[in-house]
Amino acid sequence: MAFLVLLGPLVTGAIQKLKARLQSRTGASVLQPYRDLTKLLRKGTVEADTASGLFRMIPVLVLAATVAATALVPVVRAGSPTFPLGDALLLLGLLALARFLMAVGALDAGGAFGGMGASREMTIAPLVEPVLMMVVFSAALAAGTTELGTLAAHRGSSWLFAWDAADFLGFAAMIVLLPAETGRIPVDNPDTHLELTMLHEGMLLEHSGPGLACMVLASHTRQIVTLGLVSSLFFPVGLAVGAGATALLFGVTAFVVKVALLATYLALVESSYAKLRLFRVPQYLGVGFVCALTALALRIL
Amino acid sequence: MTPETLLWLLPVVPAVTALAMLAVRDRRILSAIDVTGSATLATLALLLARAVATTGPHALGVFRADDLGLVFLLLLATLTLAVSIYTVGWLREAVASGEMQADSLRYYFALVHGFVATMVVTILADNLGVLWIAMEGTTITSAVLVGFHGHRYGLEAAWKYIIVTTIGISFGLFGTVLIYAAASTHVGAGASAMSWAAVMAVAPQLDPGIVQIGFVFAMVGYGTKAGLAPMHLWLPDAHSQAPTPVSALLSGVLIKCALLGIIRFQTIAAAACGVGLPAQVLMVFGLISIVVATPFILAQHDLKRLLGYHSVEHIGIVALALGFGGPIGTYGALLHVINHGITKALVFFAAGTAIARYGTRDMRVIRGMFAVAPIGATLLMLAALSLAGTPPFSIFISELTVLRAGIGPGHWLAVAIFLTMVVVIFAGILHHVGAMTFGRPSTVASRAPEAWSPLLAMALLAAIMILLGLTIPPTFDTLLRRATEVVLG
Amino acid sequence: MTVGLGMMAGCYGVGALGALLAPLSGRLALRVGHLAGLGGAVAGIGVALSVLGGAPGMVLRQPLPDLFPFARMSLAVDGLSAFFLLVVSLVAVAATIYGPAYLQAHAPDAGATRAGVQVVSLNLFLGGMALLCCAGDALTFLLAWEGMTLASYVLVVSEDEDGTNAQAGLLYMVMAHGGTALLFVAFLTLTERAGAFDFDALRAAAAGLDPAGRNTLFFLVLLGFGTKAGVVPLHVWLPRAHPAAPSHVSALMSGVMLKVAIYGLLRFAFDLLAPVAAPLPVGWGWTVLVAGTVSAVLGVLYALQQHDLKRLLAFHSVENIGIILMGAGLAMILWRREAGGGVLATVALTAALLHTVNHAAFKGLLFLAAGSVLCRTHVRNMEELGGLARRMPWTAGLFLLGAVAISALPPLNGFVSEWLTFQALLGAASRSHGPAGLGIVFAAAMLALTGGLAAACFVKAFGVTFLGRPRSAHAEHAREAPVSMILGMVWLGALCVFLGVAPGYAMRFLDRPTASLLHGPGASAVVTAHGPLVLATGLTGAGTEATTISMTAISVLLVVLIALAWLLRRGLGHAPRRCAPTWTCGMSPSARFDYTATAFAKPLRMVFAALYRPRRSVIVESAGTPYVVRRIRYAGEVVDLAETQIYRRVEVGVTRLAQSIRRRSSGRIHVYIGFVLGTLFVALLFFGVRR
Amino acid sequence: MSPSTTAAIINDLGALLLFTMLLILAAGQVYRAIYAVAAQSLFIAIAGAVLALATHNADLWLIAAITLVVKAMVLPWVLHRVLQRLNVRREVEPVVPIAVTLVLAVAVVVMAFHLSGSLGAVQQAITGNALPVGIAITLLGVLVMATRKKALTQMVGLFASENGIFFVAIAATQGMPLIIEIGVILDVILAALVMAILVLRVRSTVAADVADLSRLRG
Repeated sequence: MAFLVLLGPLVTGAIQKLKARLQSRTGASVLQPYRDLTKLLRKGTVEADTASGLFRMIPVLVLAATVAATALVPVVRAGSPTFPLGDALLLLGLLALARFLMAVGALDAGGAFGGMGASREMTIAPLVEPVLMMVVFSAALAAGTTELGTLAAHRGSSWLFAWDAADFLGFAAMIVLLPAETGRIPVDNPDTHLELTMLHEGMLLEHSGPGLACMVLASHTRQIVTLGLVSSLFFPVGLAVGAGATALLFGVTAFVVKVALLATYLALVESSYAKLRLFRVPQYLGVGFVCALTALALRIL
Repeated sequence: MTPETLLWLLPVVPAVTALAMLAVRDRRILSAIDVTGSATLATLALLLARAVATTGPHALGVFRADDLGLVFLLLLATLTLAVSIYTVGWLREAVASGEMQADSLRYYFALVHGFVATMVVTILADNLGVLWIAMEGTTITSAVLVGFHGHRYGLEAAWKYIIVTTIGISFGLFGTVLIYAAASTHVGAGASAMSWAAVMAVAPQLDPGIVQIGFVFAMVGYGTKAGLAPMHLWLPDAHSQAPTPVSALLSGVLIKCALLGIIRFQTIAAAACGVGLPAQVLMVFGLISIVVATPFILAQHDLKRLLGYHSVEHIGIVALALGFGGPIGTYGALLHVINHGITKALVFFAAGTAIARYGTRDMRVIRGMFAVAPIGATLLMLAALSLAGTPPFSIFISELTVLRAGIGPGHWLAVAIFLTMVVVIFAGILHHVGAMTFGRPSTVASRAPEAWSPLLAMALLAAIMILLGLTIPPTFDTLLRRATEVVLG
Repeated sequence: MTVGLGMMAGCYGVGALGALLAPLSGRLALRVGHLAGLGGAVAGIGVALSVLGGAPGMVLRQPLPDLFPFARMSLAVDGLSAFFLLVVSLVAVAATIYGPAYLQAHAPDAGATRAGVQVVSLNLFLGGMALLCCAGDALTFLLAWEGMTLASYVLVVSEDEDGTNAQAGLLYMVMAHGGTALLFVAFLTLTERAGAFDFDALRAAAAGLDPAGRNTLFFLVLLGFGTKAGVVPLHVWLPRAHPAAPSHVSALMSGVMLKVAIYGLLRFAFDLLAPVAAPLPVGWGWTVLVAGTVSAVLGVLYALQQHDLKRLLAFHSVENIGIILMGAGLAMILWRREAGGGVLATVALTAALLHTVNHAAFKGLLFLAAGSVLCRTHVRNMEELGGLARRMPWTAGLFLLGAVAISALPPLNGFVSEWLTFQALLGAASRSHGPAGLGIVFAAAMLALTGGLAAACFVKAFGVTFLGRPRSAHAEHAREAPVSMILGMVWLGALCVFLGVAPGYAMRFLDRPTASLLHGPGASAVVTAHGPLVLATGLTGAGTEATTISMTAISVLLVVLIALAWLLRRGLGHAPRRCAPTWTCGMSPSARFDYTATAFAKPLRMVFAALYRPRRSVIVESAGTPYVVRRIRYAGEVVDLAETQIYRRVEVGVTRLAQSIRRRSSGRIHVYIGFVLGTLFVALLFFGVRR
Repeated sequence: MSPSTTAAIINDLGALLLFTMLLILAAGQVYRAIYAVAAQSLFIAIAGAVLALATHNADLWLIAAITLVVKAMVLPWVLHRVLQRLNVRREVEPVVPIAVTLVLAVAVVVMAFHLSGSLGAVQQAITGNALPVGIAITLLGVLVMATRKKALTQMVGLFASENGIFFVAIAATQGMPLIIEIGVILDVILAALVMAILVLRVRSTVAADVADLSRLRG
């Protein structure tokens, strides 16, 4: 858990760095996100005068929900957990809760941009979630459970070569979804503050200081959780079934490598595509939907 | 008093009342006599009911009191009493508003009681000829009452009424003659050959062919009087033009009396040429009436015409129930006769008060009655809901019974038509009455306090309506069962 | 327990009689009536729990006085009845606590008569629903059914400002009547076969039915109850009638009355009409599943486009009924079909029942909260609200709670039942091959979509209503609702939390209904096999592959994390906190900058434009030249397709027909006579000649 | 006289009645129709007398007498008075062309005979053609009412159709029981009076023929 939370900003930093490189810039250090966070934590807060008491709680709740999701991602060990905490659906549920609260918070300040961000976010989310679930289902149907650890164990270590068509399609769908779920180009642009194009940033607009820090940290965490989800769904390599220091170490390194790979993919996509118009996004997600549906069909028929 | 005495007293009482009234001019005294006469009639009817319940049917000359007749007699007595109570307050307002001339009141009352007397005779008549004579008598008296207001609409309605119904029941007479012709060969000529009881005794031996023709004549004839479609066209005119209390009697009792005539012939026909034919005929007429009434209820603006068409629908339901037949169907039909009579009278009363308040029968003008006359409006709403067949009101129970009678033998088509029309009509009446009771009242409405006597009468009827919706008392149940046996033979 | 039934009936009766106090004082009548209602509700809870906690297969029987010669009337409370009685009573408690204060705060100058009417009809409404659940024979069932409908109709029209409620009530009453007619046919067909009215006799009679008859009856029943439950496309009355009623009644109608229809459906499908020891016909389950899915998706889609707070909630009832039906339909499909003792059917039915009580809780809560907004602002249009979170914090908080719950977000109850539904769907899919499985999975996807859209809808509903700046004077001067109203809401809120955080403890109350319906293992035997703290769905029978979650653990974790995050939120160093106007590109912000509900839903409106067919009209008033624009008027609405395409047309058609027929009729007496003559002629030809 | 001759006479009278009925149908002027009805009643009275002779039935004599007095004299006289009181054009104004009416009449007669032809066994019970003739006359009377404008012609039609009934009653069953017969006759007189009053009142109040009023509809 803590490991994931701490690792989260690094992934963002890495992606930024990579992008800079791809755009042949030096770019900031990979540790930049940590610096931002500490800086924000030290700053004071400016609150909208119209905001209610809820507004101050939002970052807390969002962060808590997101971090709680990390507890459900199998990082190092596969197999059914010692104490059953939750499954993929609960994980998605927690992420949805975080998004819900974030959107609510965005409306609290009563500015146009918060509303715009919230509205767009809540337009895209309902389209992403079903596809995401279907991807999970396509994996779960094989294993007969939606518990990530068990799923991973079921897939085992012989991954790519054991894949059948359904897995490939499912992975394709996941690849399509990844930018959307992590709030990146071509669906959203994390770097811009040009009001008319931003989704996620729009919702953060009114937050400041430690509050903003929580929100930013939450989004880092959300990103790594998503990546972790993908890796445990499709590349459960190195998830040790047994305990033991070596196994643990191996698992961690394997996880880092997998996440790094996915991060690279994101960076590549971001630097090679332009952001889509909001109303083109449904079509974009439609591709993912079709992939997922076909994957399911293949599983069942 | 012996039942025989009761038998001849029953028609005499209203007749005497009628004559007595001709001598009086003052409104209050007239009303007093009116109420006392009706009360006496009601008590006598109850006494007779008790006597019959204990010692079985009684006959006296051309009169005969069996449970079948009692069902109708009790209805008649109740409604007459209610009407008399209602008339007290209604008349005061009517005279004040110039709707009724103070000097012609005695004729009005005399006619009403003459009308009642003739109806009593139709109900008690055992001799089919007497039945016919009394039936024509009701036509003559009530026709004068329909045209009593004397304006062109009243006269038009009266003319249509007397002409069409006279034609109708002259067909009825033809049917009677034919049955008599068929029976006289077995019973021997003379008045007894027209006695329903005597004919029933020999019914199985009667020549089916001629009985069949006779039944069709009687069916169409008395059906005209009962307002079965497509012979119903006079009914909305007459019932809407008559003074409100008379409308209540016409819709509440008179058409039921005609129905009693039909039932008498139906029993003979069923015994002579099998149950199938009369059942078929009744079912067809019933369905036609229900269907025909529907569009006119939906697209109606005149409140009293609306109620008239409702009578057509409900008389159709009764006919349908008789057509379904069997113990359940007949039981349901008789129950429906009572329930509809009570409810319809109540609706006419409530409508009458509404019309008096707004000075019009146009339902587009009558609005927001709750604000103007809360009690009257509530009663109107209740009665309308009952008319539409919602519990806990009486008509729901009888329609339920009718439905059972239809579903049991599996008359699916009839049941389907019946239910569809009932739902559509429900929509219609709830639409109309809802618009009249809710919302803002239109300016023309008078906000005078509600007179007590109409409210009393309505409360009386509403109480019966709700009671019969919540339960069927054992005594009443036994009465209906016996009556059913009489019909089924 | 019989005593409990008596107490329940007695209390409701007393409550109804409380109306007699109205002439003395309307306020007193309200108090007494609702208090008695509360007593009835509590008694109901007692009865229900005693049956649900009692011995398996126990049925509480109580004959009623023979009101009608043709039918014996009786009460019979088995597991299913008890469960629904529990649901009714739980919400009834909240409604009766909430009611009096609401009615007074909302319309202080309403006459005593209205108070009396409302008291009578509320108690009859509650009593009718309770009686319906306990009914042991067809007649009691039908009478209670109609009584319930009539009472709720009166309540709908009781608060009528301009006759619109009368229209809504009319639509409601007519559709209910139509549905009931179908039920009558179904019931009476059985009673006439059985020769008796009690359910045991009906069961026996149904056993002798041929498949065709069985199917006909089922679909009649489905249509009949579907109308009441608001299944698309029979739902059009629902979003009109529910908002029109007083809010605590809306809560009852949406939260409970619809469920009573579900009760009837389950009673028929699994109990009365079910073939002996054979699976249900395939068509039944699939029809229900499809109807449920369609209702769920369309319900939430239409809800998204509403500006009227209560109307929005009403559409969400359509959605949730759909979700319940998905579970129920799945159970119908699986029952007695799957290998291995029918665990999945139990899961599906458990999901459906759990969602029934969950929806009752959070939808009741939401309606009550909307009601307290309504009674303080007298505005139902969200666009004119806003900024209420600061003015009525309790209401806002509880509404948010309900919003999270209905959006199926952890850790509240909505998530639990939808999770179970998902698991059941998934399990069914993994068992079935071919298109059937695909269909089930597609339904699961639709359920996911529904959840997402619901979340979006409630971000809008909560945000626009309670957050930002007040957009009208009404909202400006709103005050917090009276204590008793808040109490009513807190009761339901607590229910939502309990069912979300510790659902395992509620499972044992689902044992009796599930077991008695499916004749299989009870809910708790399947779902809480690993103890009450853990929910497990035995997709392949409880074992290694069973999916297990622990709502309790996750909630604890959340609490801990919130505490930690709160520390973080305090920040390092103690930098000052300032207040400043919201950033609006440097302009001075005003209420016009706030995002409106219409604007919020706009993107989704465009995404689903094909379904919505939105109507919009833009009127530009220019001053002489087209270049100088005075004002631009924008009017847009999304209309219910079922309403415009089906119902409006039927209505218009029937009315036109009737009018044309009426116009044709001439008042000439010759026509009258002609008809009589013609009838005799035809009648003689047809019936006069002896064949 | 012998039953056969009686039957023959009754048959001939039936034919005469039918003929007069057609006269009424075709009548171009109201008073002709009235005379035709009077003639019908006369024939019925004769029929009654004949049967009375044949069966030595005292009641029948009485019935024949009443019929003669009331239906052949009083009622026509009443109609005549009314006709004079409202001095309007005497022409019968048909609603549908007389030709069409006659065609319909033929259909009715055919139907009536077809109907009684289906009876068979009853033919003996019913003397001769009394039944079909009765049915025909009754229906044709109503046909007159349905196809003629004036209120007065409608009354004529009504009495005509009742004549049909009386004929059947007398011919088929030696007349209805006396009291019934009397009651019926009384009713008919009363009805006639009420109708006459109505006609006159409408004439005096709205100056129109009551049968033309058609404001109440739908």
